[in-house]
Amino acid sequence: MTPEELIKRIKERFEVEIYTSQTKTLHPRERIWIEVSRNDFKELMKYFQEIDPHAQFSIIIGEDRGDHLSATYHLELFCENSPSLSVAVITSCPKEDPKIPSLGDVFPSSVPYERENQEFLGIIFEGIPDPRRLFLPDDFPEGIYPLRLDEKGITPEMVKNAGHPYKIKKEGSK
Amino acid sequence: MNSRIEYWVKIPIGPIHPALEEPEKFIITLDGERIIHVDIKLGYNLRGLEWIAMRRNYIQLLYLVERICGICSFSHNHTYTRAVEEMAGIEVPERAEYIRAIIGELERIHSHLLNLGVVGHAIGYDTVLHLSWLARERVMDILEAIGGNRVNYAMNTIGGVRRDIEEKHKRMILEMIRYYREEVMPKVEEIFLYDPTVEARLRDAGVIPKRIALEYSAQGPTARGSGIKKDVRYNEQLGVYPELGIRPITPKEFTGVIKGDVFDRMVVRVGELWQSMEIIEKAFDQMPEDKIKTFSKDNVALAKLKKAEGAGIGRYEAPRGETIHYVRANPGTDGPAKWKAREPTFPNLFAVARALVGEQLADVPVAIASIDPCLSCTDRVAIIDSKTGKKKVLTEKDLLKASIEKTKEINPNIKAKPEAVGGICGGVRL
Amino acid sequence: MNVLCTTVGLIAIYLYVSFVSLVWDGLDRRLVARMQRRVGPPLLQPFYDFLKLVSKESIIPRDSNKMFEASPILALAASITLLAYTPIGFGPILATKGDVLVFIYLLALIAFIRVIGAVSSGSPYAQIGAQREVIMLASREAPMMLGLFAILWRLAKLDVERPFSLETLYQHNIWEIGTPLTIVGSLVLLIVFVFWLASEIEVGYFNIPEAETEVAEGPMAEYSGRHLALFKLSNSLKEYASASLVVAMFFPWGLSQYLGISGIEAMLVDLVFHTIKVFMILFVSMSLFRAITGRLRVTQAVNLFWSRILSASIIGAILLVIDILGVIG
Amino acid sequence: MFGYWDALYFIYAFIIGLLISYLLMKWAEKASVGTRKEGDGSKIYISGEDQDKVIPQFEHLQGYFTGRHVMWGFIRGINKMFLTFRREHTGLLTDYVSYLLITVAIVLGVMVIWG
Repeated sequence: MTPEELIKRIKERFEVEIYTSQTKTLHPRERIWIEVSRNDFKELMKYFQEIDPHAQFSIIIGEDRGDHLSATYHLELFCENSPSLSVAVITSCPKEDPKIPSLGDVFPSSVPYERENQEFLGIIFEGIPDPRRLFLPDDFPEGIYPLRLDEKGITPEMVKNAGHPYKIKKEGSK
Repeated sequence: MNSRIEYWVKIPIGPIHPALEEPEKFIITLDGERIIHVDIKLGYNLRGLEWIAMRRNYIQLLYLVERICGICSFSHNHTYTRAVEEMAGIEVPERAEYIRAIIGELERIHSHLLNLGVVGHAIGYDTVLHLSWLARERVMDILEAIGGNRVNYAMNTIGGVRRDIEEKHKRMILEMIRYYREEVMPKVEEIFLYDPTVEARLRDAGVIPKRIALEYSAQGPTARGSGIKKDVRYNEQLGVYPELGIRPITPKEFTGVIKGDVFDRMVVRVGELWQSMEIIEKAFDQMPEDKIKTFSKDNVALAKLKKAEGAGIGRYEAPRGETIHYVRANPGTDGPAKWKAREPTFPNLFAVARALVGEQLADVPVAIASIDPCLSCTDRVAIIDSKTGKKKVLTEKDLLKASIEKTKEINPNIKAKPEAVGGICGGVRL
Repeated sequence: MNVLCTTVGLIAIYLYVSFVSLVWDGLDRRLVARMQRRVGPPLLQPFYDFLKLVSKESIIPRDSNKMFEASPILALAASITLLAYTPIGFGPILATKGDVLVFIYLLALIAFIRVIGAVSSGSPYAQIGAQREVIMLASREAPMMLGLFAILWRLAKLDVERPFSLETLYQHNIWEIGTPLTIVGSLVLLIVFVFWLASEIEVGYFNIPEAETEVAEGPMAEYSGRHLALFKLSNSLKEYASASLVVAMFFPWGLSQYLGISGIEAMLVDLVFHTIKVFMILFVSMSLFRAITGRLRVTQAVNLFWSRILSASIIGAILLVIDILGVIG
Repeated sequence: MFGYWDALYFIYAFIIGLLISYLLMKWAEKASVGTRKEGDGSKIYISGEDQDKVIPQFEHLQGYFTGRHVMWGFIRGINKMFLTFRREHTGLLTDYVSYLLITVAIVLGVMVIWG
């Protein structure tokens, strides 16, 4: 399946914004970026699995984009072909209601990434089978999400020795 | 969980355990020695790289990314530069692509030889460990000669590579390939294809069937050992790899069967050693004379990147599997708004944890070693160590103070007064 | 007089064997290092290790009970007693009718004391190690006892004064019977005993209870300092004693009767020659075995013992039985 | 070689062994830095976890070891043999009688051959 066919098939079913990007390498590589609202999101992901039952889920990139939180899901379709299809699905949620449906029942491999984003960005994945913390220690304060850029993130007094390499003060020096 | 679980033995493997090279925790529930359930807890090696990345520019980030991990330092670096190049639409000279391929394959050789030894050690076969690491020294020497370091050779830069491969390097590498072909590989094949101990321990241990591998999206040799023909260099048509005749290696070509066990994963690694050597030789034959980087100076690259917009995804087949880096530009500044990395160990760990259910305790170290875990890659995200209630952040000085106190408590007679050096924290120079 | 003689002899043998077995440990580490293309530690490294361990602080886990501290002493005591029943170039000091039972008993006792110490430590890894040790013990004893008894029984038919004594091994040996059946049977049993020896000292295939990467040294997980030192010494003694048994069974020849000397000198010469033979059998069963094999799973090892080695042992025993009963020919 | 053995000699040798190892231990105790029985160092090794804290999922760590696991590897290792034996234990009287008859026949046969 070519990227064009895939875009056509998705456009038939969903109202989404799709654009492609291309690398300037010897073998140009097309990547499909799909922006979808969180209501259609799960249906779209299920549709991907219909298209290719062996679709490979790779990563969730959670981001704090100022006024809203976004999550980019990267999928690889037809992973045994050359070239395979590389699809990035972007969905977003407002900060006051940070909820995105969980993909635990569609792609079981997404659960660890959801746990990761849940603790780092405070996105709540609805219906996640295993909501425990994965990376952060169990005694990390609740309600602080390290990768948030707003007041819920790390405050400056929590950070030491993680600044610029040349700004470490030596003992005794002012 | 039902109430019966109370009577089963639970064993923590990790964070500090001889089976693991790096800290992480496997919580293993045992019935006798049969594993009933495996749970994973990560994050003992958190360094907050993503957070740090928001405060770095693209060139500084290059070094930070390289220091995610020592073994696959080239892979992370390479993937990151590809993500940035895709984001900004930068073209890479063809010679640079060939040099990247050569260094990448050299790194693959050293990583696979390392893993062969580690698996040998995990089954108590220390001779394999010592001999394969002895063989690995040769490629480490080459990498040191080219990049100046045994690890973290800093070959990549945005839009090309930093150093050219000269004629003397070429001679050394070809000599090394001859040595590996004639002296090392026959022994490696003898051990990993025919040795009775290896066969007894690795066959039918930690089986990841193809269905589970697809479901958990296993990567790299773990997926190929289960029979999935997945190799990012091939799927993605990365760089010049299609010209070099890349194809995914599955154990079928060597043993004729695919079981998805530890043995198959090791067979894939042995096959990839052969393939890497072929690729390097082909790359030397086809390499054109050209410049090696697009931008002569780093600040030129930064000036170009300041104008970049959008996002880029870089993918590369590291020795352990697919590495993905994501970079989103912050137009007008010289640093990215977001950088995020995903390393192959992360999905592989969950796949292997699933596969361990029903196996024996004795299979745990070898199954973990067989995915070649790189946990410092996996735990790259958070920042601080904080205690409940009051926030308390431990700096290097605090840690030093705590350790001095502890030493004093243990032995009050010690007089030495260590001082804070500053800078090094959890493997990353901050 | 007799008691004094025994005491002095026992202490002298203890001192000699602890020196020699620690030297062997150093030699073994160097030999294996050479096989693995390493330089290896100095020859006297086990002595340095022992002294270093003795000088270090010993940590007693607070969950442990009294047996944790007592078991190193008991293990070493059992090993020393074992030396009194070990054939070392000449018959054991306390040789008598049926002392082979005491020998086997003491070997098992040492393993059991290790198990008790491990279980008393309160560490989950030590407990898994202990459980593996028990399993290995239960598996390796059956083929070994069958083989040993078959050989002694065959020798007892040759008109000896104290049947089922380890001293018998020096009066007659299994090769001098010379019939093809005994030779074949003894060769089979020799293989059985090489495997048994490897499992007794837990190397190679049978490094299961102390699997470093799996259960963090198993029974020894919580031991440190002088307690560990005593265990190490006891293990070295046991290693020497079990190898001595194999040597006495299959290679009992001494040098003294060829040199025509007798008395104390003859014993000394035999002891030294015996030590060399012990080193050789340990080289095969320990160093070589360690260098060319890895560890098996515990089920595989049990299966190996019960299906292969036990049947080899049975075959060897049957060959000896057929030879003496003369069913064929 | 040296003497005659009876149970007393065994006990005597064992006492000598005990004495030697006890003296060795005493000497070692004097020569060493000391013994530590309390403090953080005396916690057992649980893969780097702190025994005092509640480790998630290990709330029942104390006293969880039960005897029924001890022979697991043994039973599993000779599973095939075990299954064979169990298959023969059918519980039918005729089967047991036939085993008895076969055994008797073999014994008789042996006796007849050797006269």
